[in-house]
Amino acid sequence: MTEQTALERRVQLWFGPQHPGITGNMAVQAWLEGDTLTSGVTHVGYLHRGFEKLMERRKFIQSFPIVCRICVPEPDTNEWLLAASIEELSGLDKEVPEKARWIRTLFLEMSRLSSMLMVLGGHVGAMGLGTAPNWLITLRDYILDRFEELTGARVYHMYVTYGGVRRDLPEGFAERLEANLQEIESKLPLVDNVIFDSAVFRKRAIGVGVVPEEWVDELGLTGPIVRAMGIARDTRTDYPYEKYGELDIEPMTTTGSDIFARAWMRRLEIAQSIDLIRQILAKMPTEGPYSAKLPNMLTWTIPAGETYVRAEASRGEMGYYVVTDGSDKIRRVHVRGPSYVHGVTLLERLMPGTNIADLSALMVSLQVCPPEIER
Amino acid sequence: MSLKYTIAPFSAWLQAVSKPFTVPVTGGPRPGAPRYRGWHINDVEKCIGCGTCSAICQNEAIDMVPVDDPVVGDSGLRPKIDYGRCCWCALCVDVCPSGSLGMSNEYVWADTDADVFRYIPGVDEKPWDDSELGWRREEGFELVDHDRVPMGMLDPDERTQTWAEVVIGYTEEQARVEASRCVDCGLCVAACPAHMHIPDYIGAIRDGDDARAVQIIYDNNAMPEMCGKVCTRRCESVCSIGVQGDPLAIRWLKRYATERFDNLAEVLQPQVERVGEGRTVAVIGGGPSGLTVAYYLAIRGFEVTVHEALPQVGGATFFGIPRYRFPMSSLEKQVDLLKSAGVKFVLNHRVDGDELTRMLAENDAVFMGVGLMKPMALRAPGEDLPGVIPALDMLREQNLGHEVDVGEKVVVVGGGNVAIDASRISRRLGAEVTIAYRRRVVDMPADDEEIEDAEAEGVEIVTQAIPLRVEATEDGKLDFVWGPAEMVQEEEGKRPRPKLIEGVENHLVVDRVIVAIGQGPDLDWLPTEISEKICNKWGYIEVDETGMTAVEGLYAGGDLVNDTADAISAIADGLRAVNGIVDKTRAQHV
Amino acid sequence: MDEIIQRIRDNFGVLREHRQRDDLAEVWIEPRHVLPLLTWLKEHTPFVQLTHLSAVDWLEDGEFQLTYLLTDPVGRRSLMVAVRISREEATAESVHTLWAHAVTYEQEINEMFGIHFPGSPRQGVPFILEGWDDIPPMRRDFDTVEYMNRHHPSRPGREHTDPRRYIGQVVGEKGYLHD
Amino acid sequence: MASSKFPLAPPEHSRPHAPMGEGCFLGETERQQPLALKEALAKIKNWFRANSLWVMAYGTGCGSIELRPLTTARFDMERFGMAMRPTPRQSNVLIISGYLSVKSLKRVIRAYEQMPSPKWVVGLGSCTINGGMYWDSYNTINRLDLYVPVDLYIAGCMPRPEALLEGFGVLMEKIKAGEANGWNHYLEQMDWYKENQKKLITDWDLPDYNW
Repeated sequence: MTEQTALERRVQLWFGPQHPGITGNMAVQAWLEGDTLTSGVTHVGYLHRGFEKLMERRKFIQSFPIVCRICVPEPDTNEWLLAASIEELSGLDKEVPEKARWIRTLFLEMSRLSSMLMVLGGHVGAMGLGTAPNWLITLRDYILDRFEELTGARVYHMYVTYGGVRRDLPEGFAERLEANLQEIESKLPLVDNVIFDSAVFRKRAIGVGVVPEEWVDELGLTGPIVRAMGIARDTRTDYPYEKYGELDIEPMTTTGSDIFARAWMRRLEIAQSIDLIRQILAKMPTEGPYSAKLPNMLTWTIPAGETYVRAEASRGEMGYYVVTDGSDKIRRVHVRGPSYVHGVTLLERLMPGTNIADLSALMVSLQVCPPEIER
Repeated sequence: MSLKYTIAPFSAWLQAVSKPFTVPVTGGPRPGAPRYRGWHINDVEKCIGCGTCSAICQNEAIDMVPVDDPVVGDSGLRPKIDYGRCCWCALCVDVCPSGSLGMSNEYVWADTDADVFRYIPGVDEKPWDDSELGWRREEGFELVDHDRVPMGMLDPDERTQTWAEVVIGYTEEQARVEASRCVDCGLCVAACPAHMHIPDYIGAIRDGDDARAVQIIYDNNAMPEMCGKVCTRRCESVCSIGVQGDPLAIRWLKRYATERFDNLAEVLQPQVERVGEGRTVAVIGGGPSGLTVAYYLAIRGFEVTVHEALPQVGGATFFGIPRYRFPMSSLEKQVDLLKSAGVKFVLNHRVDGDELTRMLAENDAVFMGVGLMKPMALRAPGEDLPGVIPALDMLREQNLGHEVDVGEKVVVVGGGNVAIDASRISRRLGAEVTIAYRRRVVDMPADDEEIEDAEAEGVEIVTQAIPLRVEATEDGKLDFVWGPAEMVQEEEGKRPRPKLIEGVENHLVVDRVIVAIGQGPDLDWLPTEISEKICNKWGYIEVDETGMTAVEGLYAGGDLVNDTADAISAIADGLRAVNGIVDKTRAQHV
Repeated sequence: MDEIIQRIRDNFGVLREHRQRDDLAEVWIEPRHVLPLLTWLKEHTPFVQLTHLSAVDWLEDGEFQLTYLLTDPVGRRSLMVAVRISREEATAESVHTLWAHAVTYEQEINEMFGIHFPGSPRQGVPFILEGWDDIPPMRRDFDTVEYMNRHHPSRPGREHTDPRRYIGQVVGEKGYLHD
Repeated sequence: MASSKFPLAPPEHSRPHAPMGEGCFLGETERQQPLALKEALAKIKNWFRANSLWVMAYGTGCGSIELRPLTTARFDMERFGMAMRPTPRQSNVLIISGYLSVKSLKRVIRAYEQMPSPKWVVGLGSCTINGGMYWDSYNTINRLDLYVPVDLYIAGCMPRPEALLEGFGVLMEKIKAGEANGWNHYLEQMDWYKENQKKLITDWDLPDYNW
């Protein structure tokens, strides 16, 4: 046998789009030497629906049901961002009632919680451990039950609109939500046992997928990835929106910047989220309108302008760049999802040297959400 | 790696003895939350077929399909939902102006055939039709604007001191805001006797194109400035926004647009074929119907002459409407437009029977719109006493600029707009005014706003009052005697009738009793050979669908012909005659 | 913020500026200043992160606008640097040497708007679309409904009656100022 | 309606094919078996098939987020003999979870053809029926049944887990009755499907059938 060159030894492997380990419908084209990746390219577009184009031909109110579809596990940040940016450009933000702001904060935090429950399970699911994900998906389902009760739908809530929210909290909502939170809290130690105290997870997560600190500014990284490096950066505290400024909240941080650190980060944030939801429920006013008086939504036009509004999704900073031109439609909207950087540039940078078996876990820990990359 | 990390995950086994939480499948799927957004339901009785649900749907999932004959206030269309498009956002429910559309909390529907996922909620029977729960419209969250931009008015105290217009009119900004409330459903078009293109001109006002709005308005109404001030606005009574909120101020918007321009001839620029070149038309009566005929025929090349008995054209809108509602300047602007179109006027000239016969021979067509000129009598003893006057006479005298003396105390009998006008004029003349009406305030044919305005100006309204007699008192005053009535529901579905309570008499001593209980036709001047052909047994004139009477070439319209007796119906009659005359002329060309 | 904008004004020239919020400003500059300005902002000011880069099609002006959103993560404020380029040429300088992830943004804009960034890797490499054979879809003159009708037929059997027109038809709505 | 670009659907298209019950179009030859035995065997086969639906884990769109809870103890699809399988080779149910971009469609066709018969396609949500909320998008198909045979549609946006379970119940009934034969239809009308597929996928670089 003749000696093979390094290039000849490389195997090209498509990971996805149809693969149980891939996060959503996307693909990674990887080149391997043995079972180690030498390089890789992210391929997206399998979920491209052209939201930004579709919103250019929809009236403002018609744009609002569509945006939540941009991220399936956590649709609500999108709803809020669209509402907030249009409110800012139209001047409606001054009229959003106090109670609506509290409900929105609650809504956003519930959404973060449900998303983090799902992704925490994903961390171990990607390593082939099925118990914790099944528990956590069920726990998330309890939050979805509350969403269903509050908004009328389980996944796509379409609840936050311009000027407030669409409905008031139902009777007894806070008590039922509290019961769910207690259920989640009671299960979390069990979850810890099978995730953070699992030899399999520790071995495969500690020291794997380390993101160097220099990349933060170079790549514009945000969210849990940055906080897992020990840098306290959180849109909710840095740019307090809605009622986050009135809550007792400190950005959570962990150190190590590896998969374990990011998983632990999420575990801490689940606890933080539960605490925040309790704070919100305690501080929320019970009386008052939940929506501002809206103009006729079929003919509503707003002045020309440009803005960028950001919020903290469970994956990092999500932002909407909105341009209006004085008509009844959005001129241009650009959805800046955290996965755009995390799932393409950062992932591609992390791939060389990674074991093929860890790739799935790495993607989960970066919380790559393909629909927000391609939209 | 310590032993702990090897053992800890096995704690999961403890769950084997915990209580299961699996959702059972027996007994059907879990019910959706009380406000779950499931399949649509629709209360078809409540639905007015305005199509706003279809307009707001970003997925074009809602088709409007005809299920019933259209009637005024209901297009007869109903939404049909395509679940191959629906995304359950419930914007259709939240926007629904009638509040009929809702969503059930049912969510299961699986089928092998892709074409079945469409139905008309409320019409096509579905298992979830009677669902109590689900997403419904809720007060406090409106996607359309329910609140009308308030109209500026003179202060009531100030009003009684002046003959100036009470209504101030919208500013440009107010008009744009008000116009933006329209949802473009078109129900108003059906309700308007003249079928004005209401959503179109409102849209033009909203877009800031007032000139286009005026062109659209004049497209089928030659006296819109009058309508913009005093129309009975049946359009507003069917406005879809009005089901749950204030109807659009269609009349005020028309007023706004028409008041923007002084030289109408310059703005309008009609583009019509001059089919009537060389033909002559005589119009008897310069009221709304006659002027409508005159204008639209004149721009088509007809030579039109309007014959008017009074020194000023306008008909009832001239002599019957007080100046504080419809100022002279507005009427003159209208007349100027007609003059610029080439219409000739013969004023102070009452046409008699012989002249009508001659006109029919000399002209290609004659249009008769002489209105109802004979006031109904009080039909109570004392109706002939000198101080008992018909309201129309008083209004005419007032509008002709003659001195009118109503004394210090007046009772006005009737509940229509004329009664309100007479009482408000009497207030301005310094009298104390009481309105006596047979039924309740809700039954009054007069415009609600007018009633409110009258009350604000200090008019007292006595309802369920049946006049018994009028007696002259010794000091030259009149004793108006009336009896109270109770409302009796005689037949289901009909409006209750007032029934006199015997034995009670109330006295009201006044200077004048003004009778405003309606008018009838006054056609005694017609030659018998014509009148027996064209009049029905009540003395009104009958016409065919072209507006023509049984006499060839004699057209008629206005209060004489229709049973609603308002200006916009008269204009509609005029348009019908225009159609008839133009079509006939065209046919003769061929 | 004011101080930085003043310095941009002095050193690079500002065509237009707008203060949207306390923590968000926007400056419009000339295309030739983009790379120097962004380099300066990244190297010498706290605006070190490129949060996003996106394009706006001003079809009626015949121009594209590129908006670079720079963030100062410590000072918690953002600066939008906008530049209008000709729609005809549709070429702009690449900033991928400053921020690695700009490559993806430039790749996407290249694909969706047809703006070329010479020197940027992956220009012309499909990112989202596959086998695209029309004008770039995010351009304003691309009509998505027309494209949909050509390529993605809808299920037949639907018929919509517009109430406004239907009512007009039923009652015989007519105009008299024109024939 | 621009459907003229597409050939008219075969008459039975998108409806359950005439009951076959026995074998596969390309596979088994006529055997010399008495008719009664043949029918009885078909029934038994269909019963087994209906009770072991293995679903391919391919989240083609947003609806797949409601598939995940099905595998948890709360909704527990395994009590119906259903399980998620990672590869097309092991599965016989393909769930198209909502909208399908043209890029995904290509992979879906490939995956579908790789699945062993008998196999069934379930379309989730409005998007598979008539385009759903992305009806005007340049990148998503409006009608799934033009490209792969769909045996069952479950309406919703997205259908929730309970609706999915109910839907699978319907699918099982259809399979037991021998009425879910989309896979056979696909083979019979291969030319028609391929024509539609190739019309849409301009850079067609697949083999004409992926065995």
